[in-house]
Amino acid sequence: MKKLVNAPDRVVPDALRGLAVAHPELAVDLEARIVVRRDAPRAGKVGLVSGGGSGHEPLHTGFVGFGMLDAACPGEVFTSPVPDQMASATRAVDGGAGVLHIVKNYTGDVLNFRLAAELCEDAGVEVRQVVVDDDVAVTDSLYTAGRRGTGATLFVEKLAGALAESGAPLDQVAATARRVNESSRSFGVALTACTTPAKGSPTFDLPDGQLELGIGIHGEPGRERRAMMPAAELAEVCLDAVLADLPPGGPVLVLVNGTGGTPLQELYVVCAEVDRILRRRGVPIARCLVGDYVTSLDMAGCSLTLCRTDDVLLRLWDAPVQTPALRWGR
Amino acid sequence: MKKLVNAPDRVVPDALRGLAVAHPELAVDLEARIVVRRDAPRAGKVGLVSGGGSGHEPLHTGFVGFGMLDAACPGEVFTSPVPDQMASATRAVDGGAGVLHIVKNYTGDVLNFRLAAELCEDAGVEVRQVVVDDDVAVTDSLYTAGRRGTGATLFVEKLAGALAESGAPLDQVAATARRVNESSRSFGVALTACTTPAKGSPTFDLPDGQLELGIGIHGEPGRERRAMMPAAELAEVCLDAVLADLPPGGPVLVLVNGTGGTPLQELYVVCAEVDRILRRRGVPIARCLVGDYVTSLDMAGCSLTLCRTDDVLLRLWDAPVQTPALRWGR
Amino acid sequence: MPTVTVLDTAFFRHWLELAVDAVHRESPRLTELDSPIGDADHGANLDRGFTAAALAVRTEPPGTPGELLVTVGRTLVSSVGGASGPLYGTALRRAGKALGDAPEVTPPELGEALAAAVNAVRELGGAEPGDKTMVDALLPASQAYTGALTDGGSAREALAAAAEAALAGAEATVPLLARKGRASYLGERSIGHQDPGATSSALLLACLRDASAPGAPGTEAGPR
Amino acid sequence: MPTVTVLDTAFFRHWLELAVDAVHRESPRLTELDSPIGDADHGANLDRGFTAAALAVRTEPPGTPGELLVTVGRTLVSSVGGASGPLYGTALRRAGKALGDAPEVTPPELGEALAAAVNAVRELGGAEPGDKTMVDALLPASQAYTGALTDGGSAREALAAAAEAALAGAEATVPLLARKGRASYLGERSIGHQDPGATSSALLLACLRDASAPGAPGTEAGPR
Ligand SMILES: Nc1ncnc2c1ncn2[C@@H]1O[C@H](COP(=O)(O)OP(=O)(O)O)[C@@H](O)[C@H]1O
Ligand SMILES: Nc1ncnc2c1ncn2[C@@H]1O[C@H](COP(=O)(O)OP(=O)(O)O)[C@@H](O)[C@H]1O
Ligand SMILES: [Mg+2]
Ligand SMILES: [Mg+2]
Ligand SMILES: [Mg+2]
Ligand SMILES: [Mg+2]
Repeated sequence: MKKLVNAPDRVVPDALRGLAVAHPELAVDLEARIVVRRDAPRAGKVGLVSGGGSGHEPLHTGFVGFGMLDAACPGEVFTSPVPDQMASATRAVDGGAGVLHIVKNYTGDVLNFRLAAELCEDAGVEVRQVVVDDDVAVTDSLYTAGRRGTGATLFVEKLAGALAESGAPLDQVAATARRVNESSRSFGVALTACTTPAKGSPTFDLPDGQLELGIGIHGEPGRERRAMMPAAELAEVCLDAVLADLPPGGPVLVLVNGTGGTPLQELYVVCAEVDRILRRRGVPIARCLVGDYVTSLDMAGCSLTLCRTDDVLLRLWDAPVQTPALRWGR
Repeated sequence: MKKLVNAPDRVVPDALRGLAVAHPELAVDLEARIVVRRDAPRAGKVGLVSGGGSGHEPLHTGFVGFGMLDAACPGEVFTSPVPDQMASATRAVDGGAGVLHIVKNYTGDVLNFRLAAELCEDAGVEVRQVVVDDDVAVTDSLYTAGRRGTGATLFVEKLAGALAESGAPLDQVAATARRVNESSRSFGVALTACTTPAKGSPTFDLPDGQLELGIGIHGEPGRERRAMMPAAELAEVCLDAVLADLPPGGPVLVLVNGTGGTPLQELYVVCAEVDRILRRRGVPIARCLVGDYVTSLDMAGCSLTLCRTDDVLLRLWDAPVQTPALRWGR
Repeated sequence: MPTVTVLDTAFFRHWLELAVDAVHRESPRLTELDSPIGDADHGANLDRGFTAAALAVRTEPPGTPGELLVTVGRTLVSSVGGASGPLYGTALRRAGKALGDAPEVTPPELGEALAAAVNAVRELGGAEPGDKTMVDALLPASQAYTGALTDGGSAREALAAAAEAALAGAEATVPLLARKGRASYLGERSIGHQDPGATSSALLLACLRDASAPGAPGTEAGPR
Repeated sequence: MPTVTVLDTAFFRHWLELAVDAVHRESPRLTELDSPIGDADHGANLDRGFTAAALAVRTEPPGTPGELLVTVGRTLVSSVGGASGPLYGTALRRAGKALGDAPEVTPPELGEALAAAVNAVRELGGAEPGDKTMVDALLPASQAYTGALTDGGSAREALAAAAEAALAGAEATVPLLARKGRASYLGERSIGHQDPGATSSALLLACLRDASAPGAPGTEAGPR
């Protein structure tokens, strides 16, 4: 295994120490395993807490700061954090206006956040939870765990974060978070599998010349295997899947997301094709974000997320944000 | 070859199209192959132009914008751009106060920029050039092409860019750029070789369990091969090399740079070790940047750059910057 | 052979010791099972959790079987994460609560605790039998235990039946199509693989059986 | 065999055609040579440059040998990039300038152009003979050419001597330690590999020799 680490079971705490060095503006609590804004709790402001397995950096720790999350709870690599982390984070950011939990739809995340909510309510903190489930590669039915939460998490955190920063009440922030999730869909593709520090070898075999469509963000195998194709064709396949479930209507936010092992250059190539295809389909791109935001360790590949937007959401998007991974306006 | 591309010889123009989609605030001239600030030329402001082979994204195109570069010239993958690009860029950003070329010390870059300077001077534009050569893996002697330019380029572009933004004259901007370069040293390590689109296979063989020390940014082999080691030990090796050539004295800017195929999580692990070692050696970290900034396509690995700093340079570092890859203060 | 009629704290502590060892030993296999239809962490998750539980029980030795199970459950919840942490943790907490604060537990009471554990998993996770989850090992185990007692079997015999049913249940998940948890994303591709959670459930029940072996601590014939 | 005494634009255009083909054909090998001690692009670089040069010469046909070489040089400079673009480009521009605007070139004049090319490379790149660069092929070639003429050889004989000296020079770079360009970073590890630039120089000189083959266009005996 070739990784810049000390030992598999030290990766998460070691990385948190590094985060603290690079971002003294964040309070990194190694004991409680939470990352919190230094100015939290802010009286009267709705707190935003998210979290999930590590290995998706910058998600979520890189999105803590002004205009986005108030706290993040990183779990072990690809493993949901535990309720104690979420409860600590919630207590740390509650300014009396309640706290919104942003939960990606994985059984582990959902269950642990559910137990955390009980703990928080026992402690008298008002909590709402919004579950993000944007990945169209998974059928959303009674007979699955439902669609997975992937790239839309960034949109939910940014837009709900901006609204919370403006002083909106808990129910309104939660409603907007839900609306953003419902307006978003994603589809991902892997060129290589990823290697978790614990396992030390790729989580699945992907032969040369093949790619995996409908991939998750935890190194799970995808929906279908296909022969390698040019970026133009691949973008078409991904957008077809997304748009089948999110009929276009007005402008969109676009996230061209790298999964960790793909050069930025290639993401721009994909972005150019996405633009070409959306133009042809008459879908205007309102804003477009290209980079590694929701990663899967060292996996090569990318995912596309579209979010149908309007003036209200666009204003929230453009509002100032100051986090390690997303920053503008201040 | 597994890449999100259409064809090897279309990578650079395709990626530039994508850059234009994601960053409408930049003027991307596909014909002239240059990326220019929309507000260029600004009368009385010294223009900053850099460029080099592509495949190091976000360097340099991602550093075009307020407070940093006025234009960038991307060459083919790992191939210096041609003088025509540099001359076009220089003309496009000259606001009458002259233009500074920031050149990484590679024979190709140096020669092409030299020819470009002749063209520019023929056209009546005053040009200064600063050559960045921070990589301690290469001996700087009469008998080599000299040290290579790597991570310090970011520091030079940011600090000289901030000074130029403040209205300083050409000679002062050039002097600061030179001072930043002289105050900076880098050392890089690769866990895997990279694959250029043109070659389609890794540029060298790096067996499992081995790493390459003193690597360049173009997939060139490094100085020495060693057995894999923990991040703590690796950081020690890199910092030893850097500090041997840059005796500590006061606070430093630190860049923990990913080479493209390494997860952010691992860079934070390295960052934690760098902090530990510098603390022990009594070198205070003034600012620390962690991420993929000067990459080598999909290479897994990292490089460390230190820049000795002072109040003047720190003020320039903290000054607002608004580019695709580096942004704060606005 | 002597009949087990009451089970005390030492019995459950012994179970925990066996479980800690077994989980650690089988951790690579559990993670391996979690690779084709999951995210390759089930073994590591449980290993972390049971190691933490052993520490918790050593640090503050519980006075009753119920307290011990609650402590283990709470520790799993706060150290495992993932899907299995809340599920196993809540299951053991509920089992412990079902036992109340009695210093000793009768075989039928253990049956009620097992049933409470299964119900907790079903309630929290929403899985039906046949959904290819730990329920497919836990439910038949609980039923076999109660059935064996009803048929006049000893606690030891009932625990042996439970362990056997759990193992059969785990093995029977192979042909199933997953409907809950991470494996459900794979749809048809989940068929043909044994569920890691059902496998670890069978392992934990085998430890319960082994804890009741003749001469084991906490059983009637064992050291007090 | 007829002696070549003057070389006109058609001769140089023929050389260019041969060079375009040869560079395209040998491009993989040049890139391969550039892998262990470089960045694996020398073949692609030259291929791009000579393709562009052919187009430039077709689009605006030059009227004199000097103009042709200047056009080719300028096109290489503005299409190749890397180290070889400015070096070969400037070399050919200077060679073209040395020829002035004469419609025909004598063998000694070609010798002066070759010398001008070599000097341009040395001036711009600062490489000494033995530094493991294209200079190690170009300098002996230029010297062999002049020497052969001085010894009373024909232009064709002199070009053959030049091509041979270039090839020998390129092959002699194998044991050298690189002191200029990208290969110099490798220090001792650069030893044992043939320099890609010296190899392409030998290739371009072989094309010049082949362009002077009996009956080739632009030579005395060839079509006018
Ligand atoms: N909804 C559910 N109900 C019951 N058991 C479940 C459910 N979801 C998952 N499981 C069990 O959890 C196991 C996976 O546990 P683990 O790998 O530790 O968590 P994760 O899936 O979060 O990585 C599965 O094999 C399955 O038996
Ligand atoms: N300073 C120099 N003087 C002469 N020739 C040089 C010099 N530097 C490099 N070269 C030649 O250029 C060749 C490499 O060309 P190329 O691969 O196209 O450029 P780059 O090294 O920029 O990738 C080397 O093999 C060498 O012959
Ligand atoms: Mg997991
Ligand atoms: Mg090159
Ligand atoms: Mg798992
Ligand atoms: Mg080269």
